Amino acid sequence: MSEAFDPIIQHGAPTQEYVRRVMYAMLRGRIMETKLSNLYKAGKIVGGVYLGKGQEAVSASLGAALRMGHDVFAPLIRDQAGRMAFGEASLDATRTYLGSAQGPMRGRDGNIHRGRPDEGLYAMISHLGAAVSQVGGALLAKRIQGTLGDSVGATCVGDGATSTGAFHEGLNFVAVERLPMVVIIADNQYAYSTPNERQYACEDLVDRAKGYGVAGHSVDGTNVLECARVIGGAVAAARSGEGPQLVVAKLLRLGGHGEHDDGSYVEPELRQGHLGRDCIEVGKELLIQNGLLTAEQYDAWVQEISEECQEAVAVAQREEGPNPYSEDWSATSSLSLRGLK
Amino acid sequence: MSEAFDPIIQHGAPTQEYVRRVMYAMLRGRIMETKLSNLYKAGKIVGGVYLGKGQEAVSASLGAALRMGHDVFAPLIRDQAGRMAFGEASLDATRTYLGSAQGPMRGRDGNIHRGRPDEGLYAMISHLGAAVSQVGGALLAKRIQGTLGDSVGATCVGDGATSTGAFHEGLNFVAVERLPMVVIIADNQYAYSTPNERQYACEDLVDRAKGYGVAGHSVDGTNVLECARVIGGAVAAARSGEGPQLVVAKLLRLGGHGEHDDGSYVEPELRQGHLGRDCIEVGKELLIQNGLLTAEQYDAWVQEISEECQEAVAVAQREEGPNPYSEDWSATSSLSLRGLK
Amino acid sequence: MSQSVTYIDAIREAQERAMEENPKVFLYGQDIGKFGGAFKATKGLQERWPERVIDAPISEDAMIGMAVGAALEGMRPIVEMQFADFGSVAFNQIVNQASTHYYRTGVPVPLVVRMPSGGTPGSGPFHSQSVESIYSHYPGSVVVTPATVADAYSMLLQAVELDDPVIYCEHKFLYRWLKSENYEGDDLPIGKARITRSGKHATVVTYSAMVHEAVRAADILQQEGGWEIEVVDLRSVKPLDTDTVIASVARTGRLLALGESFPWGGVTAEVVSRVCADAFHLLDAPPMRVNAKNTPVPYHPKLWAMHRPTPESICVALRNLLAY
Amino acid sequence: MSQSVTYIDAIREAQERAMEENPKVFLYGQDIGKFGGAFKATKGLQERWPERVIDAPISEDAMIGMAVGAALEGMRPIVEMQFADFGSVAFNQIVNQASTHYYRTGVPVPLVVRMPSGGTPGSGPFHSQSVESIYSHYPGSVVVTPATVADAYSMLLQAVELDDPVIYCEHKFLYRWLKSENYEGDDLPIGKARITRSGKHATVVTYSAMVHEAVRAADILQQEGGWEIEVVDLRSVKPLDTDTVIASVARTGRLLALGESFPWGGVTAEVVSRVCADAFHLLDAPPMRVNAKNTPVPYHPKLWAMHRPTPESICVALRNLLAY
Ligand SMILES: Cc1ncc(C[n+]2csc(CCOP(=O)(O)OP(=O)(O)O)c2C)c(N)n1
Ligand SMILES: Cc1ncc(C[n+]2csc(CCOP(=O)(O)OP(=O)(O)O)c2C)c(N)n1
Ligand SMILES: [Mg+2]
Ligand SMILES: [Mg+2]
Repeated sequence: MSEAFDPIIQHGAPTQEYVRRVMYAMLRGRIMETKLSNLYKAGKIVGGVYLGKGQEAVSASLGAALRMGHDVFAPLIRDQAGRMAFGEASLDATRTYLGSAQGPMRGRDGNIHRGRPDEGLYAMISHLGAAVSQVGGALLAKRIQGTLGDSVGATCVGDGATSTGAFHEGLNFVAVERLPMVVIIADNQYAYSTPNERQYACEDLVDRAKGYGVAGHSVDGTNVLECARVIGGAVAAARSGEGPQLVVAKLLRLGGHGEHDDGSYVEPELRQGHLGRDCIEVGKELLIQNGLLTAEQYDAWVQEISEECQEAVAVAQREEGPNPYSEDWSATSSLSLRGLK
Repeated sequence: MSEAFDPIIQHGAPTQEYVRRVMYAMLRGRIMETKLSNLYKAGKIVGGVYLGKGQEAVSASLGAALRMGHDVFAPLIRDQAGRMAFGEASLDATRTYLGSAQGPMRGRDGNIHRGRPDEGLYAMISHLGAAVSQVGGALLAKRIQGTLGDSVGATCVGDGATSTGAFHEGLNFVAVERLPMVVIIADNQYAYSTPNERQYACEDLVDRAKGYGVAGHSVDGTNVLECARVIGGAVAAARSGEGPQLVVAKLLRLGGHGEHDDGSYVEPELRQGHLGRDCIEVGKELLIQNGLLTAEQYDAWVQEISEECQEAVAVAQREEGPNPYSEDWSATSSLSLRGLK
Repeated sequence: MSQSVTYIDAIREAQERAMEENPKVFLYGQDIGKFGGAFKATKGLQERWPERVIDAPISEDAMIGMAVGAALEGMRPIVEMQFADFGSVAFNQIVNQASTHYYRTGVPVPLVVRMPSGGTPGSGPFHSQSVESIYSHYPGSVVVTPATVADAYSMLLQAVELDDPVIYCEHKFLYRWLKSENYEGDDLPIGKARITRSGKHATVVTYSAMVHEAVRAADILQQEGGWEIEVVDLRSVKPLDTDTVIASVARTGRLLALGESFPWGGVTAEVVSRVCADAFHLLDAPPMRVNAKNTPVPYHPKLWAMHRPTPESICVALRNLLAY
Repeated sequence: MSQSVTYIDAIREAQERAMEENPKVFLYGQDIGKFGGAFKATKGLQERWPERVIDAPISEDAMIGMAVGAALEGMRPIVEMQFADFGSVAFNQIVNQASTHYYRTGVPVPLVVRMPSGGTPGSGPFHSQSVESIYSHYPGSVVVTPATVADAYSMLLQAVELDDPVIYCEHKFLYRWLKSENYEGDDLPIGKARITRSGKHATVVTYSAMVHEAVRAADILQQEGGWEIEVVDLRSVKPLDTDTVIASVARTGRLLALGESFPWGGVTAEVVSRVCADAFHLLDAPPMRVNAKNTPVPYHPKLWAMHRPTPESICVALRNLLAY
């Protein structure tokens, strides 16, 4: 590991500092998404809103184990928390959702389809699974250039995305090249409305790891300490040269597929069971119990983050959308070709 | 099993009759392909020639366990023996290779890209892995129609084809639907020139079975008795309702990728080792040893099959190619649309 | 009578009727079962036919491969892509497996792929695409693009009856916006275009949602200067009813080909080329095209509205055409 | 001097030179390493640069995804599809991932996809396709189609320098058949068409292998009746050099757009439509198109020769055009 990194795992356990960063990012993700949901309900957002509610522990454990500008991260649908942990500005979210011309996507793409690719935060396309090979390619490029060092690549997918050919081809490629990549499967029991038994037939998706020749890990996605240990551990393992890591987190999406969907198809037993626990509540309790956080600190965090998110919404709301008349309608960057069609 | 089927496996062992059929089909495949190779070398075949030399035990064990018109079989590149065992006429091969207008493809497609789809012998497209879902769809259709009975679907792929998204999506779909399908991976150590270590990173492709939730079997592809036991057993298992079966056969392609290729990149140790054994020679010996065949019978088979293949070549060579002037250049069958473009 | 049924209702009802009338029809797609599909095009159908309305894994390639095999076994699958854009993952199975099958083997594969197509505000680059041109380019499929409630209904029923793969491009913008009294129409067969609005000064040849934008543009020009613009709805872009198009151009002498897809190639280029090849002498002015811009479909409603053709941009083109 | 280098040599040499001159260039594809590629376009290159010539699994989708990521990290990948036809598996990554990236994010992804394209006798439906039109339809990529040894060389070098995805369609029929003294040419930039043969009676606009068939047809008509046929080689079909095409039509008054791909849409329709839109008044006869037939490319050499345009079928079209 390069000097600049404080270790996130020591003696097999996540460091206090890392766990606190994870918890803080979880809260940031949740509070930001609650605001986005409210904006959606108030009719202020055009298009879909897709939340990571219930998946923050997984997402933030990954994001907080990575560093923007050094690692490569391709978030997917439910990674608001992970994005923030990685280093994405809150304004990137609000500007993209609200269609501000100042945002990284300048109104050209919206909601979760955003990124800062030149800082290692890749902009997702909708097609599930497509980012696995892309992150792998970034790592291969770094290796060829001799700049790989201890950089890591990472992406998250859902249970449903594992059925795509792109996921398979990507993971196999990463395995063949033994790249330092972490692939998280957030197995939230449903793909949109489709339950796992219609999506895959193995007992546990972690059973796929062996077939790709990559390390496999399972984790309870509702328990932040476990997420930090296992996901942080997987990142540390990839960083220290142990090759690709597949982590399967079990959890539940605590809402609909998007804010247009009430998720009424989710089995009540699942909602009420272990996987239906809210990782933020569980996390707060665990951190307080373990002396990593006090109730006062937590409240202060909530306060501080609420203000941050409020401000990010307010700024984006004041900004103009793109001006179609001055828009540069160029799909290619090659200057000499711009005049040509 | 329906009445019409003689069992091919009894008390866990392949029946004598089945093994003899397998061996006979292996010989038919080899002798036919030797003729095709000679025709190629004599410049009588336009386009590529792709042989299954060394893979006959695997291919024929599958084909002989299936029945044309009842089961669905999608052969791939190296399945001349399996095709013949399944029931494809020798003339279909020679006519397609030689471009006869009488062949099932009428000169529109060539070499291994042939089939009798309405009799359950699917015509391969080149794109590897594409047939897995297709055979699955046939079985699903039979199930919906209530005509599935004890029909089985099967296809073969190579080690290389396992890297395709199509293979993954297809096998996962078949697993989710728990269809009676057998997928054989003929792991011949190379995909064209690419050795396995550049193709996949798991120890053994059979490790993938668990990740799909299907039964997995391994077999020595050079040993016909083992192939008949394991592959015949997998077909019998699928037939009797045990769901999808993945069989990984280890072997070597005893030639180039096609007849244009000398395969000089194949490691000499592999050629000289166990996998380099010729399954036909091994099979002959094993069958004689086990009292399933006499040397005289074998010679008689060779004689009989040589005549059959010779005749199939002769017939096809006498036939005309397609007449481009009377060709029906219609890509759609809907009569009412034919006049329209 | 009230405008009580919508375009998406028509798609749902057509599927229900096809399933009632033909036991070979079954539906396959992501979330189409109990959930009734992302757009509710299959709502309630699994309840009626639990075995014939099947939820698929997120495997577009396998979904089409499945349909090819099922078609070979005598079934008539209707596959729903959740969005037409995700058909790109099934591209190989569609153009190389399904579309080549009849020519190669003589055995047709009757299957229908429902493609929720076209732009809506805020949908962005990956939920807005018009895919008719790429599938039309390859031989072997029929590509239909219904613009009305009645066509959405009757053409889906006809598509199921055709022995060839049919790419059924349904426009998402029309789903709930387009209403009608019922599903009845003129029952034109696939392959026949329709004169949606007759006129004598210029012909707009278009399809799908753009038919309605063309009619709006025609209304504007009518009011503006008494121009009578004829609007031809292609209905199917492959086959493409050149005869009806040329008959219209014979009346008007002026052609504007209009489409919502990207500007390079595609339906509008095919229309212009066919008219020029066969009816050059009928043209009193250069045939024109209006397409979307040559960028991905943007997310922001303001950009989106500028990216696609609108009544205003169609009017600009028509005024130029009329002034020639 | 002897005709000592071929079109495939040019592709190999251009890759070698690109790698020599730019350490960011690397090659990725199936069997391209020690084996040197199915067509030997990368022969010996892995020996020189073991780390920069990498064998890929049979995963076309991942191959392009890989290239996008590598390009984002500053590299200039050249991906070899074993055959252009297998690019269909990578369709999504090409049109949705690579081609949209610059517009969406402002960050370009410089990558080159080498597509061994076009028909050869006996290759059949899955090893013969011409794919330029489907990639041109989508915004965001540059699509080039070199027809000469010198262009194969210089355009591959230029493609590597471009900041956008380039679909480099190399014609398999030309690989060993087309020879030259060396790789030197006029170094026209991508986006500029070339007058391959000048004439005054009619213009044939074409690209790739069909340039040579057009020249043959022109020779025949020259001998037959002293006709002087101008042949324009587009070189890149996106962007497409409308100016040069129109300048030629201005000289000849007659246009035949010629392509080897399927007849619906595509390059020929785009050419005709552009000329009609911008230079209608220059046309003395209806602009015509000659394409392949609307079926998959057949295997049998006799069918194949009838499926694609030939000097004979081009002459038939030209005679009609000249007689108009
Ligand atoms: C290739 C592809 N097909 C279909 C879709 C439409 N789609 C978007 S999200 C989604 C469900 C994803 O489920 P999962 O991967 O489990 O992630 P989750 O939403 O549960 O987090 C689907 C089907 C898509 N984005 N990409
Ligand atoms: C999707 C796709 N990509 C590339 C090819 C070109 N190709 C044909 S055979 C082959 C090698 C196949 O290897 P494997 O699957 O191991 O089968 P084997 O030839 O060893 O029997 C390749 C790369 C193809 N047919 N399909
Ligand atoms: Mg899920
Ligand atoms: Mg192999």
